[in-house]
Amino acid sequence: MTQTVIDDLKKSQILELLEQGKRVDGRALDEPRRLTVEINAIPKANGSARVRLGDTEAICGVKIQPDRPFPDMGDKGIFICTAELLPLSHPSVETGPPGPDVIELARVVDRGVRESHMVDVSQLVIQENKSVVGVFADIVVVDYDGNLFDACSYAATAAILNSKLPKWEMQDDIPSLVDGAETALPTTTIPVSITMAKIGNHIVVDPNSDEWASMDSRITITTDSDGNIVALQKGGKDGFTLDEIVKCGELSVKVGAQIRETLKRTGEDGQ
Amino acid sequence: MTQTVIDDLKKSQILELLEQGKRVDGRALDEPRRLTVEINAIPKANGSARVRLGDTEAICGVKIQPDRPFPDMGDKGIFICTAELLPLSHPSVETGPPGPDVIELARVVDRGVRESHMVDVSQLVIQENKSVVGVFADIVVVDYDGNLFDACSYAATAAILNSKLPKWEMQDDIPSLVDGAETALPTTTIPVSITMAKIGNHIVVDPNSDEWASMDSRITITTDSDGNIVALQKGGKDGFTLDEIVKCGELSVKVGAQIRETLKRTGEDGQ
Amino acid sequence: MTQTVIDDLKKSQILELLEQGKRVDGRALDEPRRLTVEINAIPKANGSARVRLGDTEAICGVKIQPDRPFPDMGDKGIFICTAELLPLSHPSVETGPPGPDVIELARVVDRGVRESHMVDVSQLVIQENKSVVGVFADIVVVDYDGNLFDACSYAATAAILNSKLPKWEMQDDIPSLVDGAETALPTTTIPVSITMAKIGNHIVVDPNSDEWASMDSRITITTDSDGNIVALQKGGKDGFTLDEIVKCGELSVKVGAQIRETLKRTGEDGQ
Amino acid sequence: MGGRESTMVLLDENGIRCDGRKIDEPRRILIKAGGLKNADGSAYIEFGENKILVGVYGPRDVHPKHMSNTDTGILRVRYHMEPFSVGERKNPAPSRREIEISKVIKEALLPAVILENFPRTAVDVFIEVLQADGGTRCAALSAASVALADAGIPMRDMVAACASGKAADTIILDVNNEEDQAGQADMPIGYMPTLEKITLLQLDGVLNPEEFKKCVETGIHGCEIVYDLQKKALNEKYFKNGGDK
Amino acid sequence: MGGRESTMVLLDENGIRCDGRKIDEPRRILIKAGGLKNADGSAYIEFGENKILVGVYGPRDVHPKHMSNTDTGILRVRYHMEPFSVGERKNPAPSRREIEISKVIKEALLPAVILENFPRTAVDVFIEVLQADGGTRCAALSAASVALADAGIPMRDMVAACASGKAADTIILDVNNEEDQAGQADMPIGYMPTLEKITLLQLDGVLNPEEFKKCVETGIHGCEIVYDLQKKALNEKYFKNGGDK
Amino acid sequence: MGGRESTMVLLDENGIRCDGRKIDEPRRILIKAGGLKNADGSAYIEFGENKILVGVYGPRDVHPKHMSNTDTGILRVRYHMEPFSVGERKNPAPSRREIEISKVIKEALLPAVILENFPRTAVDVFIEVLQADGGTRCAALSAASVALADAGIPMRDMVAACASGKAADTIILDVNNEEDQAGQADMPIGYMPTLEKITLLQLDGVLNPEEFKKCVETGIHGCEIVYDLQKKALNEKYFKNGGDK
Repeated sequence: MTQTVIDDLKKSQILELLEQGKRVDGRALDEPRRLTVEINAIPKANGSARVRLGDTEAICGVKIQPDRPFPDMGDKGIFICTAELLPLSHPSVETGPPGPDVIELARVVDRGVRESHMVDVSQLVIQENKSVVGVFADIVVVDYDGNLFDACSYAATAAILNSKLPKWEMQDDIPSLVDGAETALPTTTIPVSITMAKIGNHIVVDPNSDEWASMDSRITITTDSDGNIVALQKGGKDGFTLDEIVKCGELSVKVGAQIRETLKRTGEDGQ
Repeated sequence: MTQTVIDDLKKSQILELLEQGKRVDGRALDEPRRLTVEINAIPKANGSARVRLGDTEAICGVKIQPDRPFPDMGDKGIFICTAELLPLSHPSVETGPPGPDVIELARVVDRGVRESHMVDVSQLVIQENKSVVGVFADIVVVDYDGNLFDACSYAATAAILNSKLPKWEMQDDIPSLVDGAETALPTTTIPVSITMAKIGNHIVVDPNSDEWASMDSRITITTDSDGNIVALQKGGKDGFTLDEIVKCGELSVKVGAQIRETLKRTGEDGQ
Repeated sequence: MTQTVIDDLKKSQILELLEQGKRVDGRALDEPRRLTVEINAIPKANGSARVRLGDTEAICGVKIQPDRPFPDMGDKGIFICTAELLPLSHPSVETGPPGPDVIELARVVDRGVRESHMVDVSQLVIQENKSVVGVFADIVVVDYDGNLFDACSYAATAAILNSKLPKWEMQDDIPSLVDGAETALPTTTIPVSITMAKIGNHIVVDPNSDEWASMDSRITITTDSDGNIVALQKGGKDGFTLDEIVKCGELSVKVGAQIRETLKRTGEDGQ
Repeated sequence: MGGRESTMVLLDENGIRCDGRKIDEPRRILIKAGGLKNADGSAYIEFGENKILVGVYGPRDVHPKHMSNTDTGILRVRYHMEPFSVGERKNPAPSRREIEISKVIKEALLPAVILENFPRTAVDVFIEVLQADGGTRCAALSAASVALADAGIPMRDMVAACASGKAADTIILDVNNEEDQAGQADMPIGYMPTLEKITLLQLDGVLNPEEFKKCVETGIHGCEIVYDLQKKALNEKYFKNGGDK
Repeated sequence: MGGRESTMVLLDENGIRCDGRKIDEPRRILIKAGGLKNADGSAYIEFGENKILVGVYGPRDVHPKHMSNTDTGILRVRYHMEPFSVGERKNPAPSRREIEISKVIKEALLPAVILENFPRTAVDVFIEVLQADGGTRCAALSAASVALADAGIPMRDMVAACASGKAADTIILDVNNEEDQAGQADMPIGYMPTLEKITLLQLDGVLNPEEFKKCVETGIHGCEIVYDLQKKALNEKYFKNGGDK
Repeated sequence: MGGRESTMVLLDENGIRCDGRKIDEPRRILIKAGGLKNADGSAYIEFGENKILVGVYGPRDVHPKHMSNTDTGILRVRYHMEPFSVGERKNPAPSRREIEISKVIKEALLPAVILENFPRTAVDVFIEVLQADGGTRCAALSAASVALADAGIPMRDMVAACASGKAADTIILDVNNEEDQAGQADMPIGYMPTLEKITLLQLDGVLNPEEFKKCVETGIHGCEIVYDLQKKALNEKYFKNGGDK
């Protein structure tokens, strides 16, 4: 989108406030917006969560079903995470095949969860080389107020934490559902992505839509429960210094730990 | 398409005539146009018909070939009906993937035949759960003068009534054609769709293209040989009263019976 | 592309020269441009060649891998040749699905190689009806100066001549690679395509981009090592007389023999 | 009708259906006007286990321009199912079924919305099926009407929708998923109760003429129940809570 | 050439082909000018078991405009096969083969049609293969010429088309489906008999230079037979029947 | 990280990697400015077994016009892999991975190119991966910078790129394909050495905070090595050879 006069004015105002250490909505620079998580919003799915991060809202539904393994990956189940920006989420969203922004969103969210090894795919084998369990975490954005990376990531993580894994056994070479043998989906860690925007020389955590439109560059860093950094994506039209990157890494660990507590609590409530 | 000045004038004229109980082409309100059916127009297909309803013309070719059954439907063959508006049929038709109008057309024609259970899919099993017979009735429209729903439906019905079913037997796990063992495709009933347009407060049967462009709403009702209503689709930018719907139901049974006689005769001639 | 004023001027100049028996770049009418062939340009492919015909440049990479045979073709391997015009090859090339020109290019190049029976697909069977070897010769054009037909054809032929065929054996119903058992890909002949343009009443061999833009019609004729004509494609907005066609046939045999020597040498160097 | 035989008892000897309802009783219905921040109007409906979200934008400019109409505003409707909304994960590409339902719902809303005063503009209705359980098109249409009203689009009436059908040789109201799969007929109806006009009507199944009439009447009865809940939802948003959006 | 070995006798000791024809005899050909009501021009051809319908629209405005040419009219051709036209049901999506044939037929017609007087417009030729039996592109091209004439498009000549080929080491006229599958060469030719110009020429197969020349000559002979039938078809419509369309 | 277990020794007791390199040693790098005749600028890079060709066109008019910006030129990047560039033949359709990498490389180049003086125009960067061997995005970005300079596009600095990563619990420079598949982390970095700005940064894998910092520093070191080779390539074309293109 072309920068409009209004956007330019807004950016000046945001920058001016940042010079004084303030943000448009009163948050501290390292303060994410309020996160609310409603689990099991889609009861017919195997797991689901409806997440509101400020005024950005995303829903993730997890479907678990038998699938063929990928070639050379016969000893592992499948985990795939997708993301879609629904046209009701913002007036500028168009229907049709996803553009590069949405493809990047989906892939970054997917990598964050995947690289953390959250879902233990080695436990998702029905019969080696023949039939495995596929876990599909599909996320849709229903309201947009910036920072989709984190809202979608939290929706996926919360939905996975609360997913039930059905049991299948091979019968006549076909996976057959074993009734009443559901368990929790095996997970190993809780990945948390923290997105930071650079506006001028300031780094802010969890940018809202006005900050998103004003930023020079952004970085999304995902950490796991052990405080390791497991995935990262830089974006935007400017760069970062080495010091800024290191600082963002530290912020992602610190703020990530707070968010992780919130997500962990939904898992405990849910199970 | 935007309503043009000409269209508006035409509509006024059509309405004026209807107030006097008359139609532009002299037909009674409940009178369909002349229906002519040429069977076996495509001799290499397993069945075919070329149908002219007034100046609307459609060709249906039926291809019958072994196929895999749908999951959980291993004891039934497959019946699929498609419809396509060829670009030579009218100057406004564009090439490319079908738009919503054509998708609706194809689905309504398909449902009319399918819901009547005309094709007895339970007799189309080669080996249960493994191999079944697929019946594909593909319809193309070659000349347009309104009411494609009925022209396409009659083309499909006539082609199916005159289709020969080859015989396959499993050999080495592969369906193998048995020469000279053709029978008639098993059918149970003759569905007939009747499309009615509401123009002002008048209901007319089988609208031609001028009436089609002038209508406020339309309804397509399919009946079977027993006089049951088996499928229905309302369309257009206005609604119907309950009384109008009931009247349309009655018209569909009455006019449908006339059309059924014509279609039945092609079946007897053909076999 | 619309003929521009510049194109019209260029065409006049080209025609004027041709009346004197000359071409814009000084070549004789039956003289192709300089052909240089770099083999094994893509070492990780099973075979490859980078070909420069004047300033037109194309790269062909051959990938060889197990595949399922086509139905009713269980005793033959698969040979498929594709061609793509990369957007860096010319300012007018657009990204996106290939248009009719590129589809024709790919199909003509494919047919030239296929109809010559160059690749001996009968030797590419791993287990009859079950598993065969697929040979994919994918060509990309990286610089455009007219006559893609021949540049792509030579790239494919040179790459195939220099391809190594891995060996597979069935193991547990799956084709399994046999290490260190590579042989030359079996070939039977060397097809050579010669493209000629008709400009006014003159026939020129291997038209460059200016000649291409000025031609009235064109013909591509492929001959094999025995001097037979094995494939032909006429194109362009004008026609040919019978005499012209016969003359083009003769030219394709004569000039083709020269090109074949160049291509053959790469094969000998390579193996 | 899927045509699958079933051993399920769709209607027991006491006239009670497989989910405990009486023959003329709709499933549990919850309608909420508003809810989305960015959309000009929105609504959420739970209709049995169906969960559907609708957002409306407009009247707004049309891109590309040649799709606009210089005489009137146009209505555009997209009915879309989430991958997780159905039993087996749905492929994200729009299906032919979704395209047809989008068109049918659009033509069910057209008699209600008044777009003549907004030439060259479009009103966009985006329907998102979060969870499907039989009867999504009726639930979607009912929610879309509320979302259009919430967006302040002028309307002649609201369209309420409910399916009727036939199972165990009985005409029933509000066909659920099991009854749709194993039953004999499913007839979704959209109705403007004040104007007494049927704006959506489809039928799959087999009905004799008397059953046909009864089925339409039964569906209209259901629409009237839904209509009251639609008005209640708007009331709650605009009057009970003081009219803030 | 499909390259399938075959035990079929393509040519017997008396020089009779598998379908009973002599080596220089075309299949049964029926051409009809007109037939469609909406199209500006149309034609129908039966060529052996091929059945092809062609409709022409234009000259008419081009959408999108940037595809038009300010100096001349343009010709657009679509060759399309019905799903039921071939042995195994054809997938409805346009194949690469259909796109190539569309282009080849367009370039075969371009030398004949005179579009210079219709700048910014397009003439659209829609070819529908209802039943295919080998040689569709020639039959289609012949019918397209008649449909263009029927539409009143000015033409320098008509393009007549017929294939020649080689089977059982013999050059034959009008290759049928079996001969195309099991034979040695197939050469479709399009020809303007009055102007003596070849406008379509393709070859798949193996021919030595003498055979090549003979094959082209044989094909031209076939085109001349077709040309007479094209003229007869137009004659029948415009003169025998009093010129009504 | 593919997550495939491997019995390969990624780092031996002498600190030597599976391909014979030391931990801070990049693979063999060859950069050539120019090479294509039609492109306004071009470059070719070999980075280990990666072989990548880049062509640049522009600044030039944008079609369709509504995609242009009246205030500034725009940058468009397409990263594309040839079907034969990878182990198993790649499907020619653009993958989601290619679309993402195109975007990431574009945003890595944006801080470097100065497009403000070319409103309404576009600079197009076409990246063609002829052979891939791990680290294509870094090699592509490095080559794209050289091609942009070769096209005469004004730039604040050149972007050099190299990956660092972790294998056998050690931070290493320039992860190769085996190390990417079997290793613990891969971190592609794009860097403007003169402006000291990181313009591309991604990470897949697991690093603790100290490793993270060391990994970024290692990558920057690699970028500086590449930067010298980029300047050398331009030097060779424009000065050593007398400046002819």
